[in-house]
Amino acid sequence: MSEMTTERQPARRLPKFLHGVDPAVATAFACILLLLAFGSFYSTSFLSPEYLLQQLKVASFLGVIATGMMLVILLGQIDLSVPWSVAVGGMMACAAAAFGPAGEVLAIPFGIACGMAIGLVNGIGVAYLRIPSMIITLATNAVAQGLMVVYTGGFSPQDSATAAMRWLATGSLLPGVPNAVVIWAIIGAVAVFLLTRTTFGRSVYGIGNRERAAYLSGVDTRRIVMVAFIISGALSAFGGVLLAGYASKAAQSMGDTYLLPAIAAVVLGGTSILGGRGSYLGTVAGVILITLLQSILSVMQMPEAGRQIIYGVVIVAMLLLYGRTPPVR
Amino acid sequence: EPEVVSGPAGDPNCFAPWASETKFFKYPAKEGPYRIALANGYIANTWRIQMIQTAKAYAAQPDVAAKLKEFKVVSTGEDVPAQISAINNFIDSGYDAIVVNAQNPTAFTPVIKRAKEAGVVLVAFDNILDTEDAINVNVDQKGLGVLWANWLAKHLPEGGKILEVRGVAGTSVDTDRHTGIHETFAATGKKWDVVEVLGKWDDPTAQKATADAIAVHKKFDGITAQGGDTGVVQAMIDAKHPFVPFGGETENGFRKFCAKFAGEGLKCSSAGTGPAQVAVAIKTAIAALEGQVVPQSVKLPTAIVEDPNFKEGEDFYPDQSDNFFVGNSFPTCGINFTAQEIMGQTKENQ
Amino acid sequence: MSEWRYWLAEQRATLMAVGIFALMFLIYVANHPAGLTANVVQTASNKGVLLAFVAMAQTLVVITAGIDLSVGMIFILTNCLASWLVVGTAMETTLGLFAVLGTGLACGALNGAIVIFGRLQPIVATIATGAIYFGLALLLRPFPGGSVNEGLADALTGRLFGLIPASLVVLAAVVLVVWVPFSRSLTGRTAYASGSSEVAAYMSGVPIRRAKFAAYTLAGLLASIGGLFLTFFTYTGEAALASGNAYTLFSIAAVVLGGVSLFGGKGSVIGAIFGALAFRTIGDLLFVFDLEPLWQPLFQGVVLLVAVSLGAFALFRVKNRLEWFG
Amino acid sequence: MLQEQADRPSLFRMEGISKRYGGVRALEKAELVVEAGRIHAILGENGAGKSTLIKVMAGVVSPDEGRMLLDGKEVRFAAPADARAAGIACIFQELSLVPDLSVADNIAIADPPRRFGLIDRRAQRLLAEEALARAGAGDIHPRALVRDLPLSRRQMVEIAKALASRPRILILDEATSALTAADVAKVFAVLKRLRAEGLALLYISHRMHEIAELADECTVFRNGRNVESYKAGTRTDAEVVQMMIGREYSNVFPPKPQRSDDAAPPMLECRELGWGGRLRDINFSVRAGEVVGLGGLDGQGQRDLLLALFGVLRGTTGEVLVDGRPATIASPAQARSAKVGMALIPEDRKTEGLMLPMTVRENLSFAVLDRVSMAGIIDREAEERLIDEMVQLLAIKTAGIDVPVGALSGGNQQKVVIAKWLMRKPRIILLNDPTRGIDVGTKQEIYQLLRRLADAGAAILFYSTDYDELIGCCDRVLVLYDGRIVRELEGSGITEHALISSALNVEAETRGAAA
Ligand SMILES: Nc1ncnc2c1ncn2[C@@H]1O[C@H](COP(=O)(O)OP(=O)(O)OP(=O)(O)O)[C@@H](O)[C@H]1O
Ligand SMILES: Nc1ncnc2c1ncn2[C@@H]1O[C@H](COP(=O)(O)OP(=O)(O)OP(=O)(O)O)[C@@H](O)[C@H]1O
Ligand SMILES: O[C@@H]1[C@@H](O)[C@H](O)OC[C@H]1O
Ligand SMILES: [Mg+2]
Ligand SMILES: [Mg+2]
Repeated sequence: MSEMTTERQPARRLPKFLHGVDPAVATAFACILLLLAFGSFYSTSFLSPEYLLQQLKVASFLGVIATGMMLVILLGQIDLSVPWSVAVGGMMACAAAAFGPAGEVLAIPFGIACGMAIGLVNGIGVAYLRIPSMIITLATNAVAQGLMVVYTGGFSPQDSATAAMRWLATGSLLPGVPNAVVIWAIIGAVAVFLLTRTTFGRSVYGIGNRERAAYLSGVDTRRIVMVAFIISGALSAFGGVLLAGYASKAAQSMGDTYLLPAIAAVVLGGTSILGGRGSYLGTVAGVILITLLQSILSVMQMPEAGRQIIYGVVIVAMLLLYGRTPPVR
Repeated sequence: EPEVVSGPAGDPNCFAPWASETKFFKYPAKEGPYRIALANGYIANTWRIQMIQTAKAYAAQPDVAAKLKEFKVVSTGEDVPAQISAINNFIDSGYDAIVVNAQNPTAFTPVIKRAKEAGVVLVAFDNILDTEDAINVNVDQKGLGVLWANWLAKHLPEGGKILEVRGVAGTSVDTDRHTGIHETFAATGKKWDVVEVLGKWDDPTAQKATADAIAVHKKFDGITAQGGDTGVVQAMIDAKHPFVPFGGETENGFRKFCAKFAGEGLKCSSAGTGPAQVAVAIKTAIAALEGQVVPQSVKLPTAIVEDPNFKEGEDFYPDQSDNFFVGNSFPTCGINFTAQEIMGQTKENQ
Repeated sequence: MSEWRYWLAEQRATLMAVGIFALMFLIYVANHPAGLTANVVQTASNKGVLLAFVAMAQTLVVITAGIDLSVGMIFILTNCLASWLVVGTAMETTLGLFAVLGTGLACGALNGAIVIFGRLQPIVATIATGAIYFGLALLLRPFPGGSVNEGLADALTGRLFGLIPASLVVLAAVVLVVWVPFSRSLTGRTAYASGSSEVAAYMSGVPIRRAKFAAYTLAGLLASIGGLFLTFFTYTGEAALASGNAYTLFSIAAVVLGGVSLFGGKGSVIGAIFGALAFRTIGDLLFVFDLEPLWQPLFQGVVLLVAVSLGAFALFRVKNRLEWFG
Repeated sequence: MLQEQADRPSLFRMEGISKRYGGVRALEKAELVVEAGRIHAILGENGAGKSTLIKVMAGVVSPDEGRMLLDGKEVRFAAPADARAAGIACIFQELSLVPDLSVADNIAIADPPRRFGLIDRRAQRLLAEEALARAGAGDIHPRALVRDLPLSRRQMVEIAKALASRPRILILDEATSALTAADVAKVFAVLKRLRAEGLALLYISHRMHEIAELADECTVFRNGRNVESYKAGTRTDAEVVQMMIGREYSNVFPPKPQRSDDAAPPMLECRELGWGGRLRDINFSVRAGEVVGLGGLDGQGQRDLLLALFGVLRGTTGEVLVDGRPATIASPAQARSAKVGMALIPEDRKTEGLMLPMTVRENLSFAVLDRVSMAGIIDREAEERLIDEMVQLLAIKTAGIDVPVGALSGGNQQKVVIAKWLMRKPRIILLNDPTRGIDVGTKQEIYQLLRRLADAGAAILFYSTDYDELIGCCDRVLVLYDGRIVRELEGSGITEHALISSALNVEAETRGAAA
């Protein structure tokens, strides 16, 4: 009595990132086009390749950071330590460069490693000590800030970016395509692969849906959660490295403006804040959406008050369009 | 309960009154040594860190240290009530004077009242207090805007398209500077097309805003920015925007660029005031406690360097951080910290 | 298990918060140069009460397994509004008070409507509405300023009988008038039920939407009471983005310190109040220990980290690993 | 009285009710008539639409078409509260208790007694105590948190909660599936009393003997339709099952093999296993090819024992041997490792077995990912092959392997849980009440599967709350009482009488008293 109806939906057979039919992602991309169309009423420059490339470049910083955030959100957690993980990444990479040629070479890995250390504390707190991520990451953020204040005050660290950092953020290896964009594309591709093709990715979705069941299936859920937080810390720090390369130096406040946009980008991209559901392509859309929105409001010289209100209204409106959770019945 | 007297101040060179109608205070002289507290708010940027370092270094100078029984610093973060409570606590704990970098200019009225009743000298600096009941050590923010606009007008006698990178919306510093710029432009009678973006006194933010503005508006004839100047220049470089006259603040990184690209058209006016103003504030507090006459509002000299006068090792330091603010000495007050010294000082202490 | 043990089990989280606060406050006053004076207590309670109101607001929403990242912005918006309206004659002041509280209610109701009827995830929905509220605050107060009825302000931030901080009395009154009826009503219980298990609550036929809507709306109200107190405390209004964000994040920390589960269904406003007071005392400890100024932020961070990790010790008593997963 | 009934409209009537979920027709023009003072049993295999039907009745699900009549008047329920107000109380298959509220709060949840608009907790407590007593669960403290109660106690609270609303129609959807025989007996007494009081009862169960004992009339559902209604006792079990599954029903349990010699070394052995006060002096062994049952009243440590073996519990004492060698199993990951080869079919499929929103595919392969991947990268073809095999083997009824597993019926979800572990080809299989809420047909498949697995060399430890199952399936049964093994029954010694008496530990006590 094989009742197994084997009508297979062809769309589902595609790898996850090609689920072009996901209505949330499609709508998010539609919103991007809408936004550009709207911007072009103000100035046709919004459609110029320079402007769009510039947006993609700037978006890639947020994109790198949001990748880590997405991973953590897929687990049903959140990482509020992004601001100072970004700053630590940028500052420590620059600081390492002060130590001769070896420092130059190790600058980027060192910055990332520092971010991983923050992620490790978050991960241990969430996975092994079962502290809610919302609070442990808040605390590590405060500790990271404290460390950087002590450090800046005590060591007058070098804070100019190395040539390599600058090249990564502002150079372009492929003509016309900023390296930052290439980097985001690579990180994105790895993320898609990780999420859809590996046991790690499956485990992330599984834990996000029901950690207890994942654990009883023999998955070391605590290690996966910890690793996810480490990755998030690393990517935040790497975002900081790129940002420092972009601005050619690091500063304490450089991560402040990335926390809420990172969360918003992930969720606008259709990832459930409760975990277990979401695709990377959506996050890409979310990141571009947020970056464009901010940029267009800036260029239109919207006063801050109006900018905030429009920002809020647009996010609510877009979520109402496609980000609604299914009804209980 | 200080007595309102007529000027001049005890040390007229250092304690210059803000305006001709500025009142002068004479507090009842107190026996030293004094207990002085610094109530700082926000702390997590280079300017503030440098400021705290300077305050400590100043209080440790032998002649100053001799006058102090205790010097305590507390940073309460961005929360205004926490800073108010800190001042309340200092008052209740019997400090003689409290120096404040106020998180909000208008929120301290009740505390000012309490300080007055308790006979505590209150001196505000950098972010000052909107009051005549406490001493303010003041930078002429509007004057900075005027200065920058004049600089641009000088280089662009026929007017032109200007990019104005503003600071943090809603702060008096940002508004004052902005007003200074626009009043000055208006007074020239020329045609100015000013594009405003928000840089939030932060390099990456200013850089992004500038990059966007350049991408859309293609070309500006002049630029003025408050804070984040290094980022603004960086954005021009990245976008291959030709260098144009620039009125900005005193970050070391900005001045490095100004010196380097002056020949290519980056004609800068770099003006502002450094974190060492905290030392002036402490000095004012001590003078007031000693019973000297001090102005209610002290006008700080502005450190200005303009093209072609950028001198290496004096106006900027190629080997030092981009982030620190160079205009950091007040010779008229005998305060001569170079930022380099401040940053170096504690390094030896470690 | 005997009756009192059940009672103890119900109150454990709250008692923990009271304990943490008491310990910290004891260390604080024992080392304060002025000692335990009425002034010191007044200063501490004025500061603490602000966060306590915002934390209460957060608690109501968290109980329903939601989160309100706009509480800090409602707090700021109502502060700006109060600095326009809560002035003048007794009559004008009273009307102003109602307008401010009404605005808080309206903001909360908007959040509730978006989350419940729009079915958006509370985190992002309230990030977005928070931006809107902040924008409005900035429209009201492009620059810090304004004023407040100083007589009222002084009375409410002063002391009763020269001893008891008036702000604490108001806090207690708000607990009695808002929290007690809410928690003992069907609506309040439904808020707990839907936070604990929305499906079970739905199956049980309790008014989930009404309860959530009430929780968000009352949260707006409580945040606006906080905003009013901020105005009383500072005499002015300011659209400070950083403050708004800080109060939102602090409220979450306070709620957790207060034993309220972020997963919903557990905890009480009383716990959150003590959590808020304890959190505020962390900052006060800076006074009584002679810390290097540049080490102060690190100290606060570490104390917070330790405080939030305290709960983790219970973990070592867990015998069944499935309990890790709640 | 019967005379009158003919003229009076039926208490409740459902006509032409249909409900579709996407392509799945959960209900197709279903009809049902409910009369006061009767117990009406609903039968049907997994996924027949029983739960959907009663969800419609209880206002949880709105039907696509059809109408409902209460006392002859058409009614519409927009929400559970409406149904409740109309006097319909329902005990759902998935419990509807709020874990973080107390028992009393839960019992009174929908309409607590109030004074001045606020909940009167004193009155509520009295109400709860009374309801608990009516449900025969007076031993449950009204202030205890539901979260802290074992499943069987929660089920009793659920019944008390339903009674507290003084319903006219009481629906029980597999309400006894988690209960032990003793509790079932209590519940039955309550239900019979309620019938005598004039309530209409709807009773859904997969346990035929329960239905035989209780029901006045029965309706059989198949594929979303009511295929037949009949007076209880007018059909044989075999006939009923045939109606349900549309095929012949013959000997439920597969024959047990002749016991081979005891010389074969045990595959799993426990020595002096203990855990706090909850497990004590546990000694037993299971050989390859053996199905060993765990019996006893619910909550005597059977679940703890399985969790302890699977590495979930901390601080266990004593020794566990696998293949005669001591094994340290400190996590499910170690338990499932090749060296140990253990699998645990957990108790609660919704929270412990499955990730409901994820697809059947992702659920099936979740426990076996390490085997179908290289260096962490999943080999999709290998995954596919294993999955197809399992779906065939267990005849899982699903619209495809890429639908969310949550959309499957309870029984099919359970099959997915089992299949997910069988994909690892485990050598030691622990089962925690795996047939709860599963229809006879599927049960039978599972019994046969267990025997096949045992014959293929697996060692099976099988906890069940259903004595028939223990008797029919097991080579030996260990009876637990208060965390200890009090009796071991073997072969023909496994009888209902022996199981019950040792579960109550009566013989042990008389023996103890005699000594
Ligand atoms: N929420 C849902 N979404 C999609 N399909 C559903 C949903 N609920 C039930 N179904 C489908 O409707 C059909 C009937 O399910 P229902 O739960 O009513 O069966 P049942 O007779 O109660 O089975 P069981 O004895 O296993 O509990 C099944 O095929 C099931 O997969
Ligand atoms: N959560 C609860 N669940 C069940 N019964 C309760 C609960 N809370 C209180 N009761 C019972 O209700 C009755 C009276 O309620 P009352 O409000 O006086 O409780 P209480 O023990 O004083 O609790 P509290 O201190 O929270 O008010 C008592 O018999 C008490 O045991
Ligand atoms: O005056 C400002 C100071 O308060 C802030 O901390 O850093 C930038 C300065 O312009
Ligand atoms: Mg069912
Ligand atoms: Mg009581």
